[in-house]
Amino acid sequence: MYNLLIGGAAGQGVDTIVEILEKLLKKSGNCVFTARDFMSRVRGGHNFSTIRFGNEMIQSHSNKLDGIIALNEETIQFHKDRVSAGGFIMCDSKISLEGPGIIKIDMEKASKELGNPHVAGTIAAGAVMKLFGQSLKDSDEVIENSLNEKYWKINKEALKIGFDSVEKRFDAVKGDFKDWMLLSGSQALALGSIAAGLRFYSAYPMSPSTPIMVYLASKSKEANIVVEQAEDEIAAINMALGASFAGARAMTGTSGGGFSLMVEALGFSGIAEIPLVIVDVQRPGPATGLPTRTEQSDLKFVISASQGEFPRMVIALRNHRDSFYQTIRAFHLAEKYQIPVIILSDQYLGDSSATVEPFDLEGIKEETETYKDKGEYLRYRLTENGVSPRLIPGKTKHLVSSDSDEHDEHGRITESAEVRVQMVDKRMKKLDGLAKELQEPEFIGDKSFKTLLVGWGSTYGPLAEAVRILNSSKKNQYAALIFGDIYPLPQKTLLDKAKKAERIINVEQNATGQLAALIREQTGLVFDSAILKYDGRQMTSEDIVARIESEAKK
Amino acid sequence: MYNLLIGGAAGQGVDTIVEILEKLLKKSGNCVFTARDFMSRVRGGHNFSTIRFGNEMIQSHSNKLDGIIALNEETIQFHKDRVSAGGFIMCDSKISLEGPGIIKIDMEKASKELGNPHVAGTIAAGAVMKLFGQSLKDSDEVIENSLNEKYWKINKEALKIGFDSVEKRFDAVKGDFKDWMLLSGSQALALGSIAAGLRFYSAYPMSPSTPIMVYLASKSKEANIVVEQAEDEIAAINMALGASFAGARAMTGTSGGGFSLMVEALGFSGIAEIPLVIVDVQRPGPATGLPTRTEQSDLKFVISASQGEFPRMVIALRNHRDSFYQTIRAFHLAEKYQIPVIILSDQYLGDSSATVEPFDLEGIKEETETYKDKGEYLRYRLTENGVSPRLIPGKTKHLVSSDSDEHDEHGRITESAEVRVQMVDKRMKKLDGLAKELQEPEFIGDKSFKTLLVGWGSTYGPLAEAVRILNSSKKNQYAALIFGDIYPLPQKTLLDKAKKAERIINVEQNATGQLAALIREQTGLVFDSAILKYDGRQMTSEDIVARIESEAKK
Amino acid sequence: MSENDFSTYETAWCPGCGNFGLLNCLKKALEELEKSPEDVLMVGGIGQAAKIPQYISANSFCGLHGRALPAAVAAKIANEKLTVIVSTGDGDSYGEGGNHFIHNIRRNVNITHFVHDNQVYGLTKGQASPTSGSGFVTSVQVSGNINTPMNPVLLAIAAGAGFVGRGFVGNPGHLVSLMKQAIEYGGYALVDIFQPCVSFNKVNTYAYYKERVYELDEDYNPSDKIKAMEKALEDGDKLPLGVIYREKLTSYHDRNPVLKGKTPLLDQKTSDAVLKKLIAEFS
Amino acid sequence: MSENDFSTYETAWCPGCGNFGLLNCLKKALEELEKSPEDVLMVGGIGQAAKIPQYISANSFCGLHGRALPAAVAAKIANEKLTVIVSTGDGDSYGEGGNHFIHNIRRNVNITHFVHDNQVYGLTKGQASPTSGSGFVTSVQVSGNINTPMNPVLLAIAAGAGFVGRGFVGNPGHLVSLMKQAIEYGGYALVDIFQPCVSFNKVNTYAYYKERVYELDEDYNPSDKIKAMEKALEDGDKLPLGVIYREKLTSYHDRNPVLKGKTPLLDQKTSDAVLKKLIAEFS
Ligand SMILES: Cc1ncc(C[n+]2csc(CCOP(=O)(O)OP(=O)(O)O)c2C)c(N)n1
Ligand SMILES: Cc1ncc(C[n+]2csc(CCOP(=O)(O)OP(=O)(O)O)c2C)c(N)n1
Ligand code: SF4
Ligand code: SF4
Ligand SMILES: [Mg+2]
Ligand SMILES: [Mg+2]
Repeated sequence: MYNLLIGGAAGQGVDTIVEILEKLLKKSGNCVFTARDFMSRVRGGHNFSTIRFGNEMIQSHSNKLDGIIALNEETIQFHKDRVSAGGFIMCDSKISLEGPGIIKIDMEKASKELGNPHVAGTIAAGAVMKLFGQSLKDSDEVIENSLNEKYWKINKEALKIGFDSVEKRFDAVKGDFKDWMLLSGSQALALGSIAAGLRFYSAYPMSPSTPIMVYLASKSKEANIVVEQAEDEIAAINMALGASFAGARAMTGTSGGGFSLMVEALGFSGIAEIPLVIVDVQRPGPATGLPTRTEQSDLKFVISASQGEFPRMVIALRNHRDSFYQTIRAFHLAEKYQIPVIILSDQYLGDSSATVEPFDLEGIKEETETYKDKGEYLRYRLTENGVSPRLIPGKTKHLVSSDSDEHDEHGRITESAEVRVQMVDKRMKKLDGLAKELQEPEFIGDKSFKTLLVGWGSTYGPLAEAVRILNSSKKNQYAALIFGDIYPLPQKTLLDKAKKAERIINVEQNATGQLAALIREQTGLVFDSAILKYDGRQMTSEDIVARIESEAKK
Repeated sequence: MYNLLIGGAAGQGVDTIVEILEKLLKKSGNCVFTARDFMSRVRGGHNFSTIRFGNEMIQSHSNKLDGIIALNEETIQFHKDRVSAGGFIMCDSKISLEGPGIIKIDMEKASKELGNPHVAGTIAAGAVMKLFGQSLKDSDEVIENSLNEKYWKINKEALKIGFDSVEKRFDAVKGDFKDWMLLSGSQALALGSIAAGLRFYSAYPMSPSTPIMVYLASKSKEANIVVEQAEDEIAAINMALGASFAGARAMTGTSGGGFSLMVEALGFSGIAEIPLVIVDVQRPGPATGLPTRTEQSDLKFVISASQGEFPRMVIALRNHRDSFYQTIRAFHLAEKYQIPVIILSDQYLGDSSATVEPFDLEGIKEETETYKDKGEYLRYRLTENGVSPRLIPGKTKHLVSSDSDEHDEHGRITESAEVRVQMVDKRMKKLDGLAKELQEPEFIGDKSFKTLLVGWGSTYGPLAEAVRILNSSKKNQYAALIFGDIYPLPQKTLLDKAKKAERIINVEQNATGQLAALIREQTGLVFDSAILKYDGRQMTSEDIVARIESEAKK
Repeated sequence: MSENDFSTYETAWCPGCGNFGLLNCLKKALEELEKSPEDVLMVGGIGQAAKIPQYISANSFCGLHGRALPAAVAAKIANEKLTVIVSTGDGDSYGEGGNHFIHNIRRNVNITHFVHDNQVYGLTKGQASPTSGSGFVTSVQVSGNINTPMNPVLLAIAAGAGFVGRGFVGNPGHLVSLMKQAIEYGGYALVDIFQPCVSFNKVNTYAYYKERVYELDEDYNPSDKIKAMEKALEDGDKLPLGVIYREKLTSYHDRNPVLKGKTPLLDQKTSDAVLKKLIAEFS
Repeated sequence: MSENDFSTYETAWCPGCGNFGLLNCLKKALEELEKSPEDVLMVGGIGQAAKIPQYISANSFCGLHGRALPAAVAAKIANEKLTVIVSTGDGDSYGEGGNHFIHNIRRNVNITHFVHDNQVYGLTKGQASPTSGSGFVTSVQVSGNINTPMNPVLLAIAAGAGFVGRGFVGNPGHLVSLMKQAIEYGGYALVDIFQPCVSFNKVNTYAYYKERVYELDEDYNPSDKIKAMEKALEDGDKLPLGVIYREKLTSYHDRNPVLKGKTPLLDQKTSDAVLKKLIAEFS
C-alpha cells in the first residue's frame, strides 16, 4: 500500500491531477482511497489530497506519506516531515531543494511548451505512474472521461512526457479492483437517490453538500430528475415537501447551516406525515465555522431539531457503500412510515473517493401506493401501526389533504384535546415499526476483545484500520462498533458487547462526545474515556492508535 | 378559596370581564390566579378563563368550579359537570335552564338598554362581586386602568347593575394581597427585561409570545425601548444580534416555530460571542400544532439547536416571580459570559395572571464594560475563563470585530487546525463559569418524603399544590423538585434527593419525558414512572394527584 | 359538473369578514372553469386567509406560515396536471414569505397566487402587515406604522411577473372574472385582493375601498410595462382593479428540458439502462 | 487623517477579481469623506464579497449568509453615530437575503448597501445567482439558467428605496463618487456594483461591462420615479451607471419617536422612576 500527497494552491489544478491519477491507479487494478483537504477560497492558499492505493481494501487516509507531488513550495514545507524513509518529493526543477528523495521534473517548462501551464500536474501524474511501475494503457479512457474534449490531446501528451521523464522506483502493486467503482461519498449518495426513484431535488448551494446537487444536475436530463436551486434553504425543504406530497420522490441536501433553516419544515414533515429525505453533509460549526472542513457535530442537533415531538429516523453514513445503499433505504423508510429521514454525511466522506464493489440493483424495488380501503378516505386515519393511507392528489378521486396544524383524521384543523392525544399517539406508534427496521452497528474485531471503541458514521474507515493495527500488536484486545442507524438508537449489540468489554471508549469527530451522550440517555451506559477530534481534519487510524497508546502509558 | 369559570365565544369579551374581575378581586385583598384557554380564532368558537381567588397563595388553576359565568349556552354544556355542590351557573335570562344553582340575570337586555351589548359581561362581573361578599369600592380605579376612556361610564354602570341584581351567597374571603401585583407571566417577563436594561426588542408576531411584544411596545416611549416588528424571525434574531453587538441590550421572543427559524443565528451568537436573550414561549408542536395551547416540548430542541457546539444557557420559568427575576438574570449571564441565554416559558405561564409580591429593584445593577487591558486589543483573546474583552464599536478607539466563521484572536477568519482547537476550548471553558452560577431546583415538601416528583418550568404551581394535597392525606410521603435552571443541568440537589427517594417520577407537559431524558443523559438517573400530559391543556394539581393515586392502585 | 362539487365547510372566520366573499368568488371561478375538485390543489400558509383550503372541497395543503409558494410550485412541477392555487394572507405572502414571492416570480411556474390583502395580520390579532398604511396604529405599532407600505402590484411587476392583477371582494363579479383569467394564465399569476378585516382593520374597510376602487376599462392596455407600473403607483384616492400587467412569458415547464413536452414528472422514471450506465461510468 | 487609516489586509480573493477594485474605491470613498475607522461599521454576510469587512480596518461584523441587512440596520438603530455599511454579494443580498432586502427598504434606516454584483455565486464555485443572465450555464444550471434574472435596481425602486445607484468597478472614479453620495444619503441607499468574477463568470466580464456601461449625465433627473424605472429597465446593450433614483424620505430614526432627536439608543436608560411606575401599574 502506498500513500501520495498532491498539493498546491487553489486554482493550480490539484483536483484535476488527483482525479486523473486516482482513476489511472484504479484502472490498473489498485484499490484507491483519496481524501481531500481544501480551503474556503477559490484561488491561492493551500489545498491538498492524499491518494492511498494498493492491492488490499483501503477505507481511510493515513498520515504517513510515500511521496509528495508538490505544485508549489508551500506543499513541501507543510508536509515533508511526513514522508517515510525511501519516499520522494516530486517538484518542478525550478525549486531549489536537493536530496536523495527529490525528483525534479521540468513540468512548468514542458507544460508551457505544450501550450498550457495548467497541464504541469498531468506531467507529474504521468511520472508517478512510472515511478510505481504502472502502465498508461487505460490513460486515454481516463482522460476522455475526466476532461472536456478540447483538453484531451494536450493532457495525453503531458502524461507521456511525465511517464518518460523518470524511472520505476517502487514495486508495482497488482490488485483485482479494476472493475470496481471509484467514486466520492456524495456521488454514491446521489446515485443511491437516483436508484431509489428520486424525481425532485431542491437545494441551495452549500459546502460540502454541493457535489450532490452538481452530480444530480449533470444527470438530470438522462435520469429525468428536476434539480431545483432554491432561493434559500427554507424554500428548498418546502419545495421538497410540496413535490413529495404531490407524488414525486423528493430529497433536499445541505450542511448544518442550511439544516438550521430547514428545522421548522422538518417538524412540518413530521406532523403532516409527508415522506422526506434530508441530507446533512456536516462541517465544523457553529454557524459558518470552517466551511470546507469536516466534523461530526450535528448529531444531537438533528435528532432533536424542531419544536414539538414526532418520529424521525437518522442514518449516519459510514462509507461509500452505505452512501449508496442507505440512501435507498432512507427513501423506503421515509415512504413506508411517512416520516422525515435524515442522512448524516460529512465533508470527509462526501468529498473523499473510494473503491467499492459495483452497486447491485437487485432487490431495489419501487414501492407503490397500496390504498385499497373501501368507504370514506381518511388521510390521517387512526391505525394500529400509526401509518395512515397516503394517496397522491390528482391520481385518485379522493381528495388528499395535508396540514401543519394539529388535525383530525380528515386533515381538518382541530382543537380537541382528545383528538390531539390520539394523533400524537398515532404518530409516535411509528416508532414501534421503526424499531423493527433498525440495523445494528457493525462490529469489527475479534470476540476476545477487551477494549471496545464505539463510533459512528465516517470514522468507520479509520476505526476499522485502527482495530487491525492494534490487534496485530496487542493480540485481539480491541474491537470497534460503528453505528450507521443512529436514531432511534439500536441497542442490542451495543449492550451485548459493552457487557463483555473491560473498557469502552467513544471515538468521535466532535468536541463533546455526542454519541456517548445519546447512548447514556438511551441506555445508561457510561464511557470510560473518549477520543475526540475537532480541528476540522478527520482522524486517521494512526491518530486513534496513538491516542490509545498514550492513554495506556498514563 | 374559590374558582370561577368565565366562558363564551371569541369576540364576546371574555377577556375584558376576566380582566376586570380579577383586578376587582385582587384589589379587595384576594390572591388571584387566572388561567386562560382560548382557540386559534378571532370570533366564535369557545374560549374560557378560570379565576381562582382566596386568602392564601394560589399558583395554579384547578378543575373544580364554584361557579360558571356563561356568556353563551356552550359554556354551560362544556363545563357544568365540573361545578361543585353548592356552586352556581350564572347566565342570561333567555337561557332555558333551571335548578338551584342557576342564577339568571337580564344581562343582554340590560346591556342593550345601557347602549352596548358588549357590557353584558361587566354586569356579570358586578354580580359575582356581590355573590362573594366583595365590595365595589375600587371598581372605578379598575375600570379606568383597564379600559379606554370612552367605555368607563357605561362599564361602571354595568358593574353596579350587576352588583345590585343578586344577593351575597358565599363567605367573603379577606386576604392581604391588596398591594401585591397582579400580572401575566409574559408581562412579568417583559417587565424583567426592562429592569435589566433592555433597549431593543425585535420579534415577529407569534402566539403565545406576542403579549411580550405588545407590553413592551406599549411602554416603548416611556421606557426608551425600540420595539421592532421584523419581517420574519430570522430578521428578528439577526437584528437583536446586530443591536447587541452595537451595545444595546437586546432580546427576541417567539414560540417554537419562530425559534426554529432562529436556530442558525443562535449558533452565530455562540461562535461570535454576542450576548443575546431569546425567549421561547412554548406551545404544542410539531410545526403549527395547536397555536394557542400549552406544552413543554421544546426542551430537547433548544438545548441542542444549531449545528456545531457552543455553550448556552437555558432557564425554564416556573412562575410569575421567575418570569421577572430570571429574565433579569438571563441578561446578566448573557453579558457576563457573552453567550445566548434561552428563556423557556409557555402559554400557560405566559398568559395566566397571578398575584406576586411587588418586585424589588434592589440589587439589580447594570454591569458595565470593564476592559482595561493595555496593548493590542484582541476581541477573542484566549483567556483563562474563556471570556474575552468585549468592547462596543464606536465607543472606543479600538476596532471591534465579530465573525460567524472560525476566527483567530483578532476575529479574522482562520483555517488553522491549532487555532480552531484553541477557540473551541476557549468557548467551552465558559461552561466552568456557568456551572458556578447554576441555581439548584426548588425543593417542595418534607424531608421525610418517599416519592419524589420532578418537573420543570410552569408545572411548578400544579406540582407545589399536588405535593400539599398528597402530603395532607399521605403524611409527608411526597416531595417535588422543580427545575428552573435546566441547561446546563444543576445536579447536586437532584442526586441528593434521588438517593433518598424510593421512587422518582417525572412530571412533564409533553409526550416523551424530555427532562427525564436529559437527566438520564447527564446523571444516569432513571425515573420509575412518568406523568405526562400533551393535550395542549395544563395539568392541574388534581390531575397529578389522580395519576399518582391511580398508579398506587395498580 | 354540479355546483356542489366545490362545497364549502364551516369556517372559523368572523362574521362579516371579507374572506367569505373571496371564498364564494373562488368557488364560482373554479366552477365556471369546470374544474374538478380532485384536479385542484389549494395551498395556504398560516393565517386567517390561509385556512381557505380547509373550507373548500379540493386537495389541500396547509403548510407553514410564509411557505405556501415553494410547496405549491414544487407540487406543480411534480404534477403539471394539477391546477395549483395558492390562496393566503398578505402577511404570509409578502412578510414571512417575501423571499419566495420575489423568487417564484422569476421561476414562472404555472400556478395562481391569490393574496387576501386585508393590510393587517388577522390571526395574530392585528399587527401591521407589509401592506398596512403609514400611520396605521396597532398594539405593536403604537405610534402608527412607520414603514413605507409595500406595493405588491408594483413589486410583482418589477420582479418580472407576467400576470399581475388586483381585485376587491366588494366587486365579486369582477373578482370572479379576474380569478378565472389568472387561473387560465400560463405562468405565475398574482392577484392581490382587497379583503376587509372587520375585526382588526378599522381603516381599510369596505367603505374605504368602495370609495376608492375603480375597474380598469377596455382602453387600458395591460401589456405596457411602464404604463402598468405607473398604474400600480396609483395608491392614494384611486385604486385600480383589474389586470394591471399582462405579458406572455415562457413558463417554467417549457423552459425546463426535463419537463418540456414530457409526461408529468411524478410519472417519469429513470430507466434501468440509464441507471446501469451511471453506475458503469464510475467503473 | 492619513491614508493609512483604512489600511487593507491580505485577501483570499483570486488575482484579477473585481473585488479588489471595489475595495480600493470603498477605501477612497471613506477617506475622502474623512471618516474614522472606529466610527465605521462594515457588515457582510458570507461569500467572497462578504469577506470585505475583514480586509479594511474598521469595525467589522461578518454575520450569516444572507443576514447582513437585519444586523446592520439594528446596529445603526442602536447607535446612530456609527456609519454603517453593508458590503456583500449578490447571492447574499438578493438570494438568501431577499426578504430582508425588500423589507429594509421599507424601514429606511440610514445605512448604505453595496452589492458586489458578479452575477454568480463565487465562494460556492459558480452557481447562478439571482442576477445571473438567462441561459447562463453552470455546474447546476446545466442547461442554462431558466429563471428570469432579477433586476435589483428596478426592484429596489419598486420596493420604495429613496436612493438607488449602479456602479462598475471598471469606472473607479465614478464609483467612488457614487459611494460617497450613497454614504451621505440620509436613509437606506443601495448601490448595485458590477464586479466581474474572473473565475466563474465568463459571460459578464470586464469587457462585457465595458462595452455596455455608460454614465448618466447631468441631464438625467433621478427624482422622477417612472423615468427611473424606465431607466432601470435598460438591461440589454446599454447599462446605465449612476444614481438611477433619488428621493428625499424621512429616515427610520426620524420616524421613530423613541429615537427622534434623542441620544443614541445605547446611551438611553429607563429611569428608576419609570420602572417604579411600571411596577406600580400592576398593583
Ligand atoms: C414561523 C411562524 N411565525 C409566526 C406565526 C404566527 N402567525 C400566524 S398567522 C400570522 C400572520 C397572519 O397574517 P396574514 O398572513 O396577513 O393572514 P390573515 O390572518 O390576516 O388572513 C402569523 C404572524 C407562525 N404561525 N409561524
Ligand atoms: C445558510 C447558508 N447557506 C449557504 C451557504 C453557502 N454559501 C456561502 S457563500 C454563498 C453564495 C455566495 O454568493 P454571493 O453572495 O454572490 O457572493 P460571492 O461569493 O459571489 O461574492 C453560499 C451559497 C452558507 N454559508 N450559509
Ligand atoms: S380577524 Fe379579520 S381577516 Fe380574520 S376572520 Fe376576522 S375579520 Fe376576517
Ligand atoms: S471566485 Fe470570483 S468573485 Fe470570488 S474572488 Fe474569485 S474572481 Fe472574485
Ligand atoms: Mg392579513
Ligand atoms: Mg456573487
